Amino acid sequence: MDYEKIGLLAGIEIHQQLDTKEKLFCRCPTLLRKTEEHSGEYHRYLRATESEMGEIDDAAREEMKRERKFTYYTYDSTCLVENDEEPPAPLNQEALVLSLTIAKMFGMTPIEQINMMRKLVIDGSNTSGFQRTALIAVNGTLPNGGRIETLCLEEEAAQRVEGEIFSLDRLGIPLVEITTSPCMHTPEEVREMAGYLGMVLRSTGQVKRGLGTIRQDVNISITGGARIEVKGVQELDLVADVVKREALRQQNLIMIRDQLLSRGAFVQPAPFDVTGLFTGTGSSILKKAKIILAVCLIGFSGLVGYEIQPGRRLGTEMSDYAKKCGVGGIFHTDELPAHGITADEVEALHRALGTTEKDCIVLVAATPKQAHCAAMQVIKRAGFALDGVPEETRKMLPEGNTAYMRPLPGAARMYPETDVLPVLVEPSMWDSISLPELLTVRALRFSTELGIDEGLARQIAFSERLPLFERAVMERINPTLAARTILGTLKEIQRDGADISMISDDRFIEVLHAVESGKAAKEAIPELLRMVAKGAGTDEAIEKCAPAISRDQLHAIITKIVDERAAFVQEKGNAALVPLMGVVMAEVRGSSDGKIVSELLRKEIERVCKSR
Amino acid sequence: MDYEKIGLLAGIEIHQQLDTKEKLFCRCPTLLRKTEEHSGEYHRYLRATESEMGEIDDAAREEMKRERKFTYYTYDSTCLVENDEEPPAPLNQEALVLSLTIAKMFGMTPIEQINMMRKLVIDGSNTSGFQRTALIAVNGTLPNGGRIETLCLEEEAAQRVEGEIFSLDRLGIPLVEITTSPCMHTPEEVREMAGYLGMVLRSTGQVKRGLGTIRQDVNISITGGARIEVKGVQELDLVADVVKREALRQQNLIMIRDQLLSRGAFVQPAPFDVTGLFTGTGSSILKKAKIILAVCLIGFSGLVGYEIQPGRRLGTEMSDYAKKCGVGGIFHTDELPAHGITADEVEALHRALGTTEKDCIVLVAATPKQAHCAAMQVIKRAGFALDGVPEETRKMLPEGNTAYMRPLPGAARMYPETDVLPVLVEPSMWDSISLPELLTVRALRFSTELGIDEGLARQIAFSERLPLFERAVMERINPTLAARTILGTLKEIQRDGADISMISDDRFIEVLHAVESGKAAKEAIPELLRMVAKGAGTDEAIEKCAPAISRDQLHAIITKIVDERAAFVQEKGNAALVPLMGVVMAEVRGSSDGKIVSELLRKEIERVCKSR
Amino acid sequence: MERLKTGDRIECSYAGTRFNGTYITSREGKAVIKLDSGYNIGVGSDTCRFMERPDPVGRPEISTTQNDSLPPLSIISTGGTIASRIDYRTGAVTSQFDADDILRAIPGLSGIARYRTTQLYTILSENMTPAIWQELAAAVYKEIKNGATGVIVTHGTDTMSYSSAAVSFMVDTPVPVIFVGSQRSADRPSSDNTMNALCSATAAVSPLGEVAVVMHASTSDDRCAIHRATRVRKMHTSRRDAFQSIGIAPLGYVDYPSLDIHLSPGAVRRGSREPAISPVLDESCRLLYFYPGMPPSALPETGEVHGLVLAGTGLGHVSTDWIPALKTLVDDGTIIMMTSQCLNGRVCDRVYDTGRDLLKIGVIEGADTLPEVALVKMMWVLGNEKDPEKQRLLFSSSIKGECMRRSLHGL
Amino acid sequence: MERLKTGDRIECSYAGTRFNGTYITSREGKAVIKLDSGYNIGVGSDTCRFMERPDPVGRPEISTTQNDSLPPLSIISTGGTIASRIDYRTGAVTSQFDADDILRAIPGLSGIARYRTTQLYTILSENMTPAIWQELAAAVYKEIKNGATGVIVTHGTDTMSYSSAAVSFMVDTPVPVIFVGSQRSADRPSSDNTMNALCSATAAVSPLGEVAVVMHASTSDDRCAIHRATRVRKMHTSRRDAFQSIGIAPLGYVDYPSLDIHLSPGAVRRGSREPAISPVLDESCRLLYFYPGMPPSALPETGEVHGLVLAGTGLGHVSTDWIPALKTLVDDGTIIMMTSQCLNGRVCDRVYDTGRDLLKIGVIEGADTLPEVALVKMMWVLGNEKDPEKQRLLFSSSIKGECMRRSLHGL
Repeated sequence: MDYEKIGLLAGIEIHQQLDTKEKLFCRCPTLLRKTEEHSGEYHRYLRATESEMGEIDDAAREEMKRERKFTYYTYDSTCLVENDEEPPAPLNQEALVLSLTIAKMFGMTPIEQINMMRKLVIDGSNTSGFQRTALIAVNGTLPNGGRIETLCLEEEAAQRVEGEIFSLDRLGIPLVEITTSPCMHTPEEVREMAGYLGMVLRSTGQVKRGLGTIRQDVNISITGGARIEVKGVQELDLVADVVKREALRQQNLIMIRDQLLSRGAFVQPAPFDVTGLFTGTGSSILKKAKIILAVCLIGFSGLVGYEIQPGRRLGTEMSDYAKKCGVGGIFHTDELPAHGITADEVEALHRALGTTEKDCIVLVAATPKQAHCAAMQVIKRAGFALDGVPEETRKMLPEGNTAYMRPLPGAARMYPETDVLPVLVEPSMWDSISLPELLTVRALRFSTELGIDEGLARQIAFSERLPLFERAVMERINPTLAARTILGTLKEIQRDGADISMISDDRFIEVLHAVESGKAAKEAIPELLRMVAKGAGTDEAIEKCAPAISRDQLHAIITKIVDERAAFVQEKGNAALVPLMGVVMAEVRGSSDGKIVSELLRKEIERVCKSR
Repeated sequence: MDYEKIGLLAGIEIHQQLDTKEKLFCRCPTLLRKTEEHSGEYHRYLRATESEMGEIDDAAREEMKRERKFTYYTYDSTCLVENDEEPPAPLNQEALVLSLTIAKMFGMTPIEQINMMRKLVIDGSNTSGFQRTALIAVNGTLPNGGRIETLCLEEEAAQRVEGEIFSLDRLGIPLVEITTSPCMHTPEEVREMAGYLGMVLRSTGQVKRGLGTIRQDVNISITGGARIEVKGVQELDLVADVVKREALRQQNLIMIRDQLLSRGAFVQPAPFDVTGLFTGTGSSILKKAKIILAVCLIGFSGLVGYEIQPGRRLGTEMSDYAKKCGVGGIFHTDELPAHGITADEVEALHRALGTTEKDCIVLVAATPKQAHCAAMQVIKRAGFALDGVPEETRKMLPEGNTAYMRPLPGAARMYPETDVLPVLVEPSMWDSISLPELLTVRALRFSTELGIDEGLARQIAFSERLPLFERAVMERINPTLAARTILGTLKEIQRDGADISMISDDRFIEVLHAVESGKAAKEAIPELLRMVAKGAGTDEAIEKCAPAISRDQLHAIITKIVDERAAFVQEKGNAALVPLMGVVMAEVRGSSDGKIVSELLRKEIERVCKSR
Repeated sequence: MERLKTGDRIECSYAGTRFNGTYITSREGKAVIKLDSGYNIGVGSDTCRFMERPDPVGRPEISTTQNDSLPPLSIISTGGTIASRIDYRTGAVTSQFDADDILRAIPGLSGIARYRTTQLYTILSENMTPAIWQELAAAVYKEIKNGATGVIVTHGTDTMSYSSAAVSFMVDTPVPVIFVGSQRSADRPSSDNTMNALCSATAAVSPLGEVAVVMHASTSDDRCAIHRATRVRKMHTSRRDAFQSIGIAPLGYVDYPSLDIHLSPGAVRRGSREPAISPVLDESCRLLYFYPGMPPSALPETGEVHGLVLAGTGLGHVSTDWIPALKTLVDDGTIIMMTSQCLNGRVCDRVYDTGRDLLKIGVIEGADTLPEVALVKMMWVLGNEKDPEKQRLLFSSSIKGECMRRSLHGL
Repeated sequence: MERLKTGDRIECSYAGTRFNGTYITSREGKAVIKLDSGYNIGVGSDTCRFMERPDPVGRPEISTTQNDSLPPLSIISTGGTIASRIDYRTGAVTSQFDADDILRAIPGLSGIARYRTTQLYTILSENMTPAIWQELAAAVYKEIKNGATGVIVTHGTDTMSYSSAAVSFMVDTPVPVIFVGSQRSADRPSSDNTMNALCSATAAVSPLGEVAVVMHASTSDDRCAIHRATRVRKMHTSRRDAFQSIGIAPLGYVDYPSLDIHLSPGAVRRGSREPAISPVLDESCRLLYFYPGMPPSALPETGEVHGLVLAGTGLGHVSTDWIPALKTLVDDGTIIMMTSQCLNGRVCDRVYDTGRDLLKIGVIEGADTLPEVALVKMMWVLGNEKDPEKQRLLFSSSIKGECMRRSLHGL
């Protein structure tokens, strides 16, 4: 597809957790916990405050007034601040400096005086009912020439355990939010820039790693379409697919709009109660329903069933809207007869409603309240089809498709967090921030300076275990051995069930030293690490899986090898030492110290040579 | 038996709970509770304080040092004072005045300045480890010419629920302790004086009634015997029996002593281990025992099995001593062969120990520690038999027999309760105390002034419901009706399962008024009270079990009665009113108001007279 | 250039870009502006250019109705806010008080009663004074006389227990007088204001008949406790359940959201007292907290105050050094009452020497009265009773449940 | 007639009878005599006739032995009694202190350690002063330097938490320094002295390495709590479990009677600090408890004190009226720290106007430090550090666990 032609514009919003010692507004560790470790729980209701109500209609107002009961899990690593029972502590300096460092890496300009805001969030993920967030810096640049608009420092929300239960361990972990302008024009460019942003963040060495620690939202529009925000694209590899499929969806919706307009299509503004038509139906769903409502989409026939993304139709979009009212889904005549609804019933429906085959009828079957709500949602979404692409927040589906989530948020409802004093970013402080080496630069350096394979260099540079690698190199361990052990062996034994979190950096380095000094064979590394993971000391592990050979045994082995190669030895004299060393070491599988082997071997060679 | 001849001397110690509003040293009600109502529990250890230890032997010291764990039940009607967690409040004035009143009734002299003492009690029944007690008055007189030595005001102990569990509701209820001199000479005199003491106490109208609220201890000795204190004789009727049987026991013990001395009997000072002799025994108890010890009582044969009280022998006394060590009992050769022990085994025993048939051997079978302890106790008690009657505290058994409880207490360990300030008994206060009418005097007055049967008068005067009776009389209800209903009817319906505690005094009086005014028949009283006990109002009860007759029905009844007796009526004229009134009232069973009946009857009589 | 005012639309040139926004204020030398994204930033004021001054935005009018068939409640505000409004345009939070505001903010209230509101004061509760307590008592009394089924007093939490105790002593009430506040400000969705308000209204129409404080019973939004005004104390700086009954169980609870109410048998019932007011307070009273080494010179001078409450150690002690100075004060007519800084438990000066000395010189034992409540009680007793003997009698008895004859088990 | 002395045998004629007894004392005009039955009575002294003056009764000698293989503990007594003896002849209770006395009274102690005892003071704890704290700190330090495995300080409970906090600030200890007392006097069988003593000895030989208070954890005799000296407060006048850790869980527990010890991960371990002592205290510090309407004149005069701890309301407030006077004090060099009379929770003066005003004039936030501990800390900081900047740093950080970076959940 020619994305330039369709006018693809995309931007990225990245949320990255920072790996600080303490949380943003309290002195708790930024530690994720297992929910079964929770020390207690409490529950709360959140209420939209009165000002929220002014501008919106009664139904929505009613909805927002509805109190929702949320349960929160506490831990011995959370405190009264997470509980919304204590004013926030002053802004975490470590997090501030780190976010400013990131801003500086992107060439951004810091805000002179940082003002902390409260952004209302009443989905339960913030115990206070708001998220604290501050604009830290503006106007950075991307390698593609695009612009980074803003960098905000925020507190992470609580993690949903299930239903309305939240876990407080994550709440308050510092988070930077980086928002680019819609400066990307192809799916590949989006992927590339997302990757770049992530790389820069990881270059600080102070961001959280692992699932859920970085989240990408992508904004997408095409000419004639509308801005769509796709939330929570966690895997970088799917970014391009998401963009592609969204562009496709917008194209198809525009095509459908054009068709509808040319047909003079319209939407009947209210649903009809057709419960009576289905008293004898074979459809179990309709039979069970308290009420069946029909929405008439005049001139829509065929388009509701039109595929707009692989496997998704305009009808699916309507269904997504309807589901917000708690119904399981909808039926529409583009897909009928089916699901136990007969052609006769469809015909009777048309007859009763005075519609024809050119029209599409959508059926909603549920309780009266739900059905009415769902029918109105269908009418709403059908109306949007006449305008083309509605602005929406959408969630990603597994294959890169997206589904309706909620309308685009209006202006964020923010007001100052008065419990946190504003922070001046003094020029001297800004100037004193030193920039970390980019991981890409580091990878290049590894490959040139340490002479390791380029791919391996990049892999280790981008690895979470980079600090361990750098320590190994500092301690003069062979860089390739270190990198391969870190990237390969550790993963391998983990796959086999070893708990590699039990292998401390000290132990890991000791094992590599043992190999390098010949106290253990390279081949023994997986077994040694496995034993260390089970709690063994390094020496103990070597003792057990590669037990030292006694001097007598070693002597016997060497004698045998030398005797077997007597001719060669006699020929080469001392020059036979190095080749035979290899043979002996292979035999003792690293269970003997190289020095001793060499000493004994030298003597045996002398013996054989003398015996000539 | 000629008690004068054997030199019987007895004294009484009476403990009577006072029915004050609040407890002696806190402001809790003096309310006994059901243990299942307890609001909480806690546990404590009590320790003998160091000074306790000075004078006694190591074994006893060890015993006293042993910490015992006591559990206490709290109630919403107990407080921190009972918990030994708050200093005592000042002495309850109501209790003080009441105890002084009692003292005055006995002609005692009050102590000028009352000093509260702490008397050590470490059996767990006092949370503090001591009982607060004060000597209030001394030197009173009894009708038999004997002397009341002292009257003390004390706090009641906590009630044992079971084992080492105590209930705090009773702790702290005021208690008077009245101690007579050993001034009684026959069992009947003891019973009489005990009865007198109780009567005087009840004459105040302010002492607790019911099981456990009064406890009598009796001190008994005969010439050549020893002072025995029998604890907790709760029923007055048993007092005389207890005295009789104790006198008998002392006589028999003196006889046994004389026999033993004439035989030159003695006790082997240590037990023998005879476990080996019984390896093949048929006695299941001996077979199970870890060790079997034998105590040799030289020259005791026949006397250990001698009956000293009906069903109790010297051996029983030894057994009581042994049981303190936790063993189930003992065997002695006076009762063997028996219990699976054969004559051969007894013979073997004698042979092994070098004893003969003139001697008695006591066997103890248990764990080594218990068996040794028990054997030493048997040796101790056997030794006492050579001296006659040991001084003991004994507990009463159901039939009036007694069993060993513990040695007589030494001097009470008392020291001042410094948290309670001394109280001066001013002469003016003492003088202002007016004496209540004795119940005996009151009974006499009832019979003479109210003209009720002497027995009934005495019964009602001594009844707990005396105040109710006096109120009924005040309200001009027939005294005999009131007394009989209180003493008879109430008990009767209670026996049938009615909860008479639900019948308030007001309701009771209402019912009697209804009967007196003819609104209900006397015969309806039990049924009316039963209904009131179930929660009915008086009118409601009358309505239901003796429903009012309508004026028409009443008219019909009266017409019928008058017509049937037309001749009589015509003869007597208005003079027929009174006799016929009785006839009608009997017919309507009190379901109609007498006034109305009389009015209607008068008219009917006139009618019949006129019709002549 | 025009001097910028809050709400002015401006354009800001910063970091090579132009932002549109709203001028908020000047703070520590920076112009604080609210960007259209909602974020506030502080920048040099020279970067801002005035664009226009918008007309003030009228607040949306949503009328509320009161149900005349419901019992009448009076709400008296002293500064504690039940409701507040955020102006997202400027970020300003303003507290709201008239009945319409409250019912709009907490619609559930309209189902419980109809309301009459009086805004008596708008002050932080640390600025309360005995004089204000007196005016508050008069206002409460007026509402009772006017037939209110109950009175709700909204109050800052800092000194709410002092004020509620003061009103409790001054006013004899046959109806519930409920003090309520919130520990988390009303502008936040998590505020405890809604639940506390609904529970206090429920308590105010209940069979209760005394002055009480109604606040969260736990950190969860599950129920409010009803505390006797003279036995309650703020025991945490920031938790929702900061208010705790000391030495007694709460008078009852209101479950949330069911609003089921449970009163303990010990709670005074509606109608138990005739309405009356004794609003005099003698402000010449002081509360002094003793600590080891505190010099006797820290005591007021002779004649400086009429009454002195000591918060002594343990069972009610101060240093032996203080005895002569205290004796002088007592001899010269100062009333001195001993309470304990332990807060829980009962003063008993009969047990130790120091205590006996204190009793000997005429210091009054405060039983288990809380030190702060003892101060308020002293102001009231000295204000309303001049006979020293009767004063002593009042001090040693419970006037409004402030001291108890029995110490219950709980700590 | 000879003047009667305590212990004299007398004969008393009363109520027409003669009683034998022992003369005890004269009290309120009456001769108090102990009858042979054990009861004391107060009667007119004219009723008593001297009989004889018995030789003083020697106390039974029961020797105790110490086990040299056990670790050495030092016990320093300041007046809290571990053991006491009752003379039933006269009813007198005397407190006992030497090692023999203690081991005889509480034999279980001899199985835990061997003991060296020092009787430093015999005073009621309300008479403690900062000067005595300093001597106590020196004595504790001396025992540590002399190789004690742990130090036990017996102390009256009234001000034990003040003294333990003071020693905690003054002494760096590698070994446990355990303060212990009893709420029920040692002469009664129910006294908590035995259990508290055994548990404190257990704590004193444990892996703990800080100053702590060991007292009953509940009303039951089931375990003692080990409280950090700087986070403990006496919270009840008379209960056994009066001592409570505020804002943190106890450092651990000692089960009774098993004497199993459980230390929390947060407890400082034995050997964590080198022994050191900084025993200077600036006594010119005052603690002032604020209440509504308290006049600014209640503040010390300028220059009167070097340091002032305020126990403010809620998050740390005083009346706005106070701000100018406080500013004058601060400007003239008085160090002022704000704590909260709520006791639980953290001071935060950033939230409300009054608080921000206080911060602006230079009042220091006391975080969650207890008011009493803040007073002791202020004496110590002003005594040992003269540089105002460093003083501020010390105030805002935790020296001996007195203030915490995180507020845990419990109330």
